[in-house]
Amino acid sequence: MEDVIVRYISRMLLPFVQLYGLYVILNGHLSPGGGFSGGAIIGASMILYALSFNLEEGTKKLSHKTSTILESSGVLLYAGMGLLSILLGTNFLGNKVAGIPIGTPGNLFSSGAIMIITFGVGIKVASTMITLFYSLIEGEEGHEDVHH
Amino acid sequence: MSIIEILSRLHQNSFYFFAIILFIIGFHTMLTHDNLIKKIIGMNIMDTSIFLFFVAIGYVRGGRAPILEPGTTQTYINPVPSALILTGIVVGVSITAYALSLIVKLYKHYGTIDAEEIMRLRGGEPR
Amino acid sequence: MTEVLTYLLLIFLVVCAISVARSRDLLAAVIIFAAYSLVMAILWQLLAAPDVAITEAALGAGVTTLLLIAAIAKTRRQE
Amino acid sequence: MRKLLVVVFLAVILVILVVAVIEMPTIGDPANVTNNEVPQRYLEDSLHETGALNVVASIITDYRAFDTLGEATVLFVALAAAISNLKAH
Repeated sequence: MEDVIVRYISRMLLPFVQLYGLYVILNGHLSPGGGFSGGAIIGASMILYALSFNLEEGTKKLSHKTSTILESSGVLLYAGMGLLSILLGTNFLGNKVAGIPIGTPGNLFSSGAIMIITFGVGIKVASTMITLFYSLIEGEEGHEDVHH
Repeated sequence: MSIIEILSRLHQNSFYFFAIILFIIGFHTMLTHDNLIKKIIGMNIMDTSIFLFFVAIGYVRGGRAPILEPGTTQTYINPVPSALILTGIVVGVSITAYALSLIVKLYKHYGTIDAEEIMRLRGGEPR
Repeated sequence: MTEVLTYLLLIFLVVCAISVARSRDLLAAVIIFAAYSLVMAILWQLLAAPDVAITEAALGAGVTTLLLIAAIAKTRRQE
Repeated sequence: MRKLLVVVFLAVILVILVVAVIEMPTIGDPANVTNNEVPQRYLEDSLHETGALNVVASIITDYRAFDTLGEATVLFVALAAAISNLKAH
């Protein structure tokens, strides 16, 4: 899309949308929101950037390879918190029973494993949405020169 | 049961009733349209109507959203359907994404996204 | 008062769902579906489920619409 | 013919579901069977068992965290299937 107004507004809006998404993820245990919605907001902001410019500019900000690595690391962070509880001597994904400090309810750094798990889910959902959109848009154009 | 009684029951359960109407509309879209993207949108309408039904089950009259305020006693709504529906929304989005990738692949292969047209190109009997 | 608003929103949902089925332009159908998702998010906020509402507003109205538009851009726009 | 069949089929489903809705308990009644001891326990004990103010967050990432792990796996599998479908020759 070759429209200078859309480009300028989307570049100006991008950090605010991402900041709001990060706020929704990090306050998931205190207010409505959580990993899924915050991750979708961050992913939608990157998709907006890639739509208003073009795919090359979008992949310059966050390359395909980085988003695949981020996606796997989100799930690994989640499963790693579960395995940590097993190492501490309780069930898979135990929180308070495993001895993880839960802090004062109402503070930002409270509720132990919930915050870390929400952060992992947020990373995972954001990179999943970005990767899905990139691969749906680009298709197999990169391979066509080789085979045809 | 008289007609007045039935209408008043439907008024009390208005969310359930409209969820059923939306379910039927989505099902009709999915069954009668040949365009595959229309079928996907109809499936999404069916999804959201069932979510509306579930969230309406969890509502308690005069209840507040389940964000606790320590030290006060208040009525909260039922948090279990909300937690289940969060899972359902994400699964619906992933199903939509996979179906769209299949549609893009079908368009590359056959040059159309019409189900009847694809059936005809494959040499099958048109309905 | 809230009851009237609820009925207006529910009837708007039904109108949106029917016009999605009737429209011949796929892009118009997708945009109407985004409006449908946002009104559904407002209804869930009225039913005191803000977690579900914010997730639907981000995933249902945002990401699903963008994925559908990407698929229409790769295929054709008219039915 | 086919469209008529579809309309009859959907009308039968509509009548069955509307009869079910008429017989269902009223929305928002605190005496409903869904408001049993399960949400009661979550609302009362989740604050000092998990330390999270948002009860929905404490359900999906603590009490039923294994469910959410499976959901993340569903998302991962959907992405893997879509990419392998789109990049295939």
